Amino acid sequence: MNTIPLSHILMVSTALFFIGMYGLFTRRNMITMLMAIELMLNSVNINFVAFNKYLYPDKLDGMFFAIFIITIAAAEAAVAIAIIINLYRNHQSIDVEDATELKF
Amino acid sequence: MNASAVIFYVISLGILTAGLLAVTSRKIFRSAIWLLFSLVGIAALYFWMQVEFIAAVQIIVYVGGIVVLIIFSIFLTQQSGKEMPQPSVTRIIFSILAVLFGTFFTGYLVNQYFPNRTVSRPFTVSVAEIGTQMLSTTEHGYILPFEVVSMLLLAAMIGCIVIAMKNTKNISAPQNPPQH
Amino acid sequence: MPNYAYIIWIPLLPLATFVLLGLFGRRYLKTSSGFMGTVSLLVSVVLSFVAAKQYFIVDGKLNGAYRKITAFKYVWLEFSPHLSIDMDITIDPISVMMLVVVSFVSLMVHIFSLGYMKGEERFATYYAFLSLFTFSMLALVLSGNIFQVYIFWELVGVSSFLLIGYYYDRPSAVAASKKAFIVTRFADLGFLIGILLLGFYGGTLDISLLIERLTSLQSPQFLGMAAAGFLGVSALTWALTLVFIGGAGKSAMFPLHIWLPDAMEGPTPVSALIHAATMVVAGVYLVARLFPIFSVDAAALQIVTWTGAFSALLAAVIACTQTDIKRVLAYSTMSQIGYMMFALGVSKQGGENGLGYMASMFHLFTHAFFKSLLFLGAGAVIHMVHSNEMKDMGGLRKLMPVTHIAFLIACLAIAGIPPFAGFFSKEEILLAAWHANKMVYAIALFTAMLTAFYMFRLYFSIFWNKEADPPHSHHGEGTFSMKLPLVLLSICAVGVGFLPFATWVTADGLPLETHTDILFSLAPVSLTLMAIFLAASLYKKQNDKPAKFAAMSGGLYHAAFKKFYIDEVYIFITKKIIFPLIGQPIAWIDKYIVDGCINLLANSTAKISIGIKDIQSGKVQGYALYFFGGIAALAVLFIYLWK
Amino acid sequence: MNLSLLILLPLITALAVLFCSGLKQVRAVALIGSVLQLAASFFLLKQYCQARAAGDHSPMLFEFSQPAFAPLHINYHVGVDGISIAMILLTAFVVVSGILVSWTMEKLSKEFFFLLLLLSLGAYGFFISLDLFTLFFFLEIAVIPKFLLIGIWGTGKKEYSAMKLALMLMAGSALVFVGLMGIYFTTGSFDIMQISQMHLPVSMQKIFFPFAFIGFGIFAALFPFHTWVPDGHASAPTAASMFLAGISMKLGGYGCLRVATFLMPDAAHAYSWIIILLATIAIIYGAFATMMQTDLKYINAYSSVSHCGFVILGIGMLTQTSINGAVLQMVSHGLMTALFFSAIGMIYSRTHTRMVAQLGGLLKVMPFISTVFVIAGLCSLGLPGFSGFVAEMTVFIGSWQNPDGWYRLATILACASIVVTAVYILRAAGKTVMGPLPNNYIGLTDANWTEKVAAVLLISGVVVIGVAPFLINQLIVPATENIMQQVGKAIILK
Amino acid sequence: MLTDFFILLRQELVLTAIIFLLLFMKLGKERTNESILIFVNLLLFINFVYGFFCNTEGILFSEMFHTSKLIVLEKNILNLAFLIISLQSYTWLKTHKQVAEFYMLLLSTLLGMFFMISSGNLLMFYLGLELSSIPLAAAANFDLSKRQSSEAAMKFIISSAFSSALLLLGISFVYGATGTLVFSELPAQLNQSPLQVFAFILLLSGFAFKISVVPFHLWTADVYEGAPVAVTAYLSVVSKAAVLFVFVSALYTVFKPLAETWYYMLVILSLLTIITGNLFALRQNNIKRFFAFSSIAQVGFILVGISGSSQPGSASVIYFILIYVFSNLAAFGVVSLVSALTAKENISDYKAFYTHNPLLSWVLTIALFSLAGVPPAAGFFGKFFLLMAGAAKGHYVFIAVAALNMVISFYYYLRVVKAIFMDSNEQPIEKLMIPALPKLALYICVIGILITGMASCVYDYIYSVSTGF
Repeated sequence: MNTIPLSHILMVSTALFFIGMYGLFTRRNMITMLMAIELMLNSVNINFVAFNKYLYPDKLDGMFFAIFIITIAAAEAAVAIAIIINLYRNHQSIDVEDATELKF
Repeated sequence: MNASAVIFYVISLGILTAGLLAVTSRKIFRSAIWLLFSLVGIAALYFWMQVEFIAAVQIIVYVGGIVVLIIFSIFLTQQSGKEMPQPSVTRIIFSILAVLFGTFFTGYLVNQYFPNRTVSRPFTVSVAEIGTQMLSTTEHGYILPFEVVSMLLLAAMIGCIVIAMKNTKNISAPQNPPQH
Repeated sequence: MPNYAYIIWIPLLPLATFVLLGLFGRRYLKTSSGFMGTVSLLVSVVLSFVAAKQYFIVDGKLNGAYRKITAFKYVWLEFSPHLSIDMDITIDPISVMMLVVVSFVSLMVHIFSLGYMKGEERFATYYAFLSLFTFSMLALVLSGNIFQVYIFWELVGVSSFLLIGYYYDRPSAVAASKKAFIVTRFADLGFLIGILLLGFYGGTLDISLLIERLTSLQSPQFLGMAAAGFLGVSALTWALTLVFIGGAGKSAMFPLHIWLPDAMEGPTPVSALIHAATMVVAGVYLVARLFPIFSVDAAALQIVTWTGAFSALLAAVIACTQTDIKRVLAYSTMSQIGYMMFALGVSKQGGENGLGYMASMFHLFTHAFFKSLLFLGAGAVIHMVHSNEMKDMGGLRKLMPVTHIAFLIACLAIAGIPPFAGFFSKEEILLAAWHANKMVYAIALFTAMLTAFYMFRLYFSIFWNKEADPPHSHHGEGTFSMKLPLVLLSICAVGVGFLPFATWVTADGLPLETHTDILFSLAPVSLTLMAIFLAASLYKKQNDKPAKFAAMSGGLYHAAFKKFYIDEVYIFITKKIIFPLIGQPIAWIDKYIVDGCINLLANSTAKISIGIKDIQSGKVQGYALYFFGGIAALAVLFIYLWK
Repeated sequence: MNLSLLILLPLITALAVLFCSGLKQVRAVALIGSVLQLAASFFLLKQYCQARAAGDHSPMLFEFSQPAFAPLHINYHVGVDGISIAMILLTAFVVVSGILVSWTMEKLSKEFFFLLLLLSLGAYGFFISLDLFTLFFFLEIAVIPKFLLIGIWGTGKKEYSAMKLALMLMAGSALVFVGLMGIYFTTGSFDIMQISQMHLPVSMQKIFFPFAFIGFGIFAALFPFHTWVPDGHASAPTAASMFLAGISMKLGGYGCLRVATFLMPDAAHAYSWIIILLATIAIIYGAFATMMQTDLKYINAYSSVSHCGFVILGIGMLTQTSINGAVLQMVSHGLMTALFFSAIGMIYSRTHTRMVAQLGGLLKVMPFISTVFVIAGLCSLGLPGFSGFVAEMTVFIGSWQNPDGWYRLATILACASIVVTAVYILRAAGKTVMGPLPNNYIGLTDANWTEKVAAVLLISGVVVIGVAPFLINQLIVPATENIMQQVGKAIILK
Repeated sequence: MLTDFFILLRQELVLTAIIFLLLFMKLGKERTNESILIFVNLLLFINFVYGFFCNTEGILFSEMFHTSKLIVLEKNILNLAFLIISLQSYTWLKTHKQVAEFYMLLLSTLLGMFFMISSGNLLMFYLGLELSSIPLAAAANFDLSKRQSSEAAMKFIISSAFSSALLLLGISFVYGATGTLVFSELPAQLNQSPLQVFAFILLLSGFAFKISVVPFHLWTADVYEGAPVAVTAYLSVVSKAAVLFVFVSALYTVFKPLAETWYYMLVILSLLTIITGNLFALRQNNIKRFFAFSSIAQVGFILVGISGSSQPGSASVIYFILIYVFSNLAAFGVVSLVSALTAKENISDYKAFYTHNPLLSWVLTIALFSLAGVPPAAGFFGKFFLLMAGAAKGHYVFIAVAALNMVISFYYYLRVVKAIFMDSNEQPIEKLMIPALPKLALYICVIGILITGMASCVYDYIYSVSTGF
């Protein structure tokens, strides 16, 4: 693994981040949007871990940040899904285009 | 190019392919599965980077928790076999433009800033060390964030219960978050 | 230094009357107001006579010339250290002369009105206004500061406005009062700008000082003013011309005369006072006041001369055709003032050449008496027949003997038949014109003839012509208070011509030798007599000769009858040019362009607001796209473009 | 005298009004308060004259300064000179008569009087402020009551007018704000007297003078930002119209003088041709626009545009006399237009129309009101004996002293407006109070005692200035000399 | 160490204690809503008062937590705002089923804000931010059966997750570029290199999202409209204020090396924000949505003040926020009463509101005037000082545009006033019975509006504790 430069790992995470973003922009199903967000968060995690390992191995800042991100992602997902379920009860749909009563 | 490098590229390819499929597949259940693969791939990447603890957390929380949660909620809200509707063409065009711009722009900046850096020093993390630091109040201690996150989880749990619990018994109450 | 401070009471007494009657008259002094006004004015008259006697006979002279005395001075409004409006009492021959004329005629009118206006609802208001006018006019003639003149100039204007509009519920009276005010106001604009010019270049507003500075050809003020110019005309000429425009407006000179005939809508005594004897001659007085300055500027004097001469002629021609007796008198007033004007115009400062000045003042003096007499007589007639039209009159000589005699005297006086007052003054004017300009003389002579004609046309139409209708007879000729002024004024109309006027009032204060030249008088008197006989033949008996005569003169009669369409020209200018071409476009611009821009600003803001509402589409993915778009834009802008 | 009293009195009165109930109590309290204000103003005048007579020649008297928001160099700094005192007296007169005229305001009387008093508070505060911040504060305080007064108690298209007025005035104060910022950051002070001692760099003046001048100019109906005036005045209830035209427009003129010209004399010189151009247009254009109006209030409103043009003209000409004239014109116009509006209000409350064409012959049934109307009109057309004449003539004479030929032309054009003024005033008066009386107006009553007192109060002001202008001249001249010193410095520097 | 711990963390500890107290109450026997509400408000009052004691400075946990007089003041402002909101929502919560849960959620977000304000490194900042937003999303859904409420919550959580992902990307780049997350160490490492600027922009977008800066604001109106009034008030006042506090200190201390860059960014963003906020607010009919856009415009003005980057600038921002708390909450107090008692939320419903509810009308009017920046309301002072701070940099065109935009804002505020006082309505809102607690809240707000501006000591104190460069 010594031969793989940091930038390559970063490229992967960047690509993953924007793949996630693409998903967020285009999926009309709220749950899949949530999945896209998870991908984005994961890509950031890769960044943190890679930076910590490659550049600043003295402290564990990046590692801990990644751990906390994972935790928070979970909490966020939980609340989001609760909200989506409630929305589903009210709207009978989880298509994001159906939930556009509030506008202009 | 040695084996490690080959493994890295394989894993990366897997992550990206699975991710791409996860956000493009027309069937929601397949999407979820591709997401699962992508997350597992990321765990593999962590293993490859020799940060086993993170990899483990990744598998436990994401694969074991979030994806399961998502799949449950899919069952709750949707017939899994149905194809998902497509967004409008303009939305897709703009999204692609935005994403391509983002990818290349960020990639360019990153490449410019971190040119060909490789590992300079050995980096080993023991689980014990992580645990000690996590609950330490001294220098480099993470007790405060740890407690804050626990409050967050408590609040999230309360929120989920209130929202999801309506007349009927709630099914999707969060089962996963690890309490302290 | 003799003490003339008491003169201040002459204007102040009427002012006090005005304030008293204005505030309380309507409620508390309704019947006694006339008496109060008359008595207080009587005091003023007595004081005026005392002052005149003291000035002319006792101690006015210094080194053989009448001097100018400033009896009172108060800095009323100081614009800057040099320019201030002072409230002055200036005593010099013309002001004392005017003091006597104004107060006396005003008193006559006050007395006459006691009977004439009896029973009017706004009796007290009437006297209040009369007092206001008398005050303003007296203060005007006493002014020693040109801005003070302007102030009282405006005040007499407004008194005139108020009195013309006295019968406020008559639309014609309202219109006439408006017209009088606006036309004179327009002229006053000229006066005002003239004052600004004089004040700026002269460095003072004090008339004596102005005269001193602007008549000495070496003074810096004079040089500065002569050097400055606009459109090739020197500032001095501009200033004097503009001041003259002011005077012309007040004195109803062509082309600003149109208000005067309409002003006859006011009560007849008012016409006698304001529109015959006093206010309308203010223009002449103004020019006379500034005459030393005028005398150094030939161009301005030319304007004065020709305006006066033309107005005299024009008015006389028109007067021959009018049928409303007050209008005839009004045009005759205009004509006579024209006389006074051109007499000033042909005059020079000082010595023998100053004959015109003296003549003008003399005519002003005599005219005041006989013209007010004419108006009061006409008033008495109108009071009797309740009409202004000649056709409703005729044969009144038996019903109103006193009026008849008084009127006849006045007619003779105005026609210039010796030995009546008008003869002497008119004679001097003609003489002055003869010496200065033959053309003017010719016009003057012709006008004199016309004057006699139309005056006797008037006289015969009223008192002879057809027989009086019986219904009029029950009225009687009027109260004692109406007859008394007629008698007194008749005496004046006969007698004042014999006063040694030339020794009192001259341009330079030095007495002037005058002598009646029989040979010179021959032409005008004989022409006048011819005109009287012509009038008698046409109008003494009812016949169809006037109609034939009118038909013979063709278009001229008709044009004169229509007052040469000057009113129509004014109406055209105001109604067809100023209102639709200036007023309405401005109102339109204000509404649709200036205001429109403001509204457009508001409306376009609202439009934009609606136009951009789609950004807030309600779709959360769209929001995310904008979000990322914002980041991208900022990133590109600040990383690459902002350097 | 403690000048803060002038702020406290209206404030206390306004608060007291809130605790009253019923029209009778409210109006009594308001009247007492406003009469006290009038008394205080006269007391101030007396003390001022005494101090001046005693030889106190400092530019501002009764100064009081108290730091507030010290880090931002803001002080509560008050003081008066002759101009301020004239303005304060004007305000006091208009306030008393405004309250008297609204004696029978049944609708929401408490709120009405409260807002009137608040407005007067703003005006007093504005005129005594020597600190730009407090000046601006009071300027804005005076805006909102106007909006509410017009919007709630107004007539016609009141909402539109109220909104337009409020927005345009706010735009004006926004511009003023930018000007103040410029001054503050160039000099580091908000204190007018301090700033006048430092000389602002000419380049800065040239940038910020337009902001300040146009900003205040909007308040003073500067062409082409005058369109709030007609609509606002026409829709406002009588007292509000009086306040608006009588006081509020004066805030603008005073600001133009005290802030823009006094603090930035170089720029005032540099831009005077624009100011004069706009002022001349306003005078002529306002006069002609007035001529075409058919509604009495619009007539007076447009004539206000024209008359306020004289204020701007006087300031723009930058001679001692012209500035004197501008101040005189402010006072005179304030009294006169308030009088005019009160007369219009009295007529309207009886006939329920303001259209000239529908009125006529009112002199017969309401001689007092008609007389007031005619007096106001005569004052407006600049008749000697009333204040309008004194003010206008001073402006003319002063303007003429500016040696520039074009400025002279502007002066002549401005003079010409007196003819147009006569036309529209006499048209209005002729149609309204003269002529035959329509049958439906036969039973109408004349003014009651409150209206009479109000009118007499204003008339007495107008007449006193008109008959004895030397009184007010003595008051104003030392103050304008002070301003001219400042302006004079600028000429030397040029 | 231990005493330090209790003293420095005292506000957070009290909040935590209250949360757990509520949790145990909920787990214990059933209580009536009224008793819970009174009890909670009492606790909150104690919490608020307690904040004023032991005003010390210090650092804990290796700079993860630090506090100073300024920070205590900021927390006190948030406490006050929370107390007022709590008093105001009495009417709405009285009939709600999950009162204790509502308070637990909101209090944990407040706790998150406290940690965020006190944070000394990016991790704590991030955690505080998440703690202050995730429970809030749940709270936004508290009108459980209302479709709009859940839609609002959905939009909020998805938008905020997206924004926090971008924020995290930015943090990761900062970390990668500098190797530290600690605020005090960052300035030395920062420079104008493209990646750092990009990272900063990503971070800025995270802040901007929270305080609704255009173009990151689009969630705001929808969420404000759909959420319960109490949550809307909370979002528009407390959550915004907290992030603004952090934003100011972050810009002034951490990102000082990038000052030139962010100055121009703020100029652009503030103008965009003011103009967009104003233009959208112009045509709103729903009063909550209206306040959303008006608060967006207000934030634009705050950015103008921040851009001044001087001590008066930061003092003005905090001063303005204090005023904004009073003004906006006074308005929301009325809106929440009307909404709870009549379920009417449109501006057109407020037509002729004055006929039956003079008190509420005046409160709303004063609040609107304060928001519009009209004296004597405090908003005038606030806005004046903000713009003044912005003008200190000498870009007067920028200030002029901002000042002229106040005119537009004036229009829409006055539109509401017009509806209240001038428009006619066949069925105006009936006379509303105002319970004691909301009334108290209204009085507090009105007094605050009238006093804060006039009493210059408030500003002087804020100035003395704030910093700038």
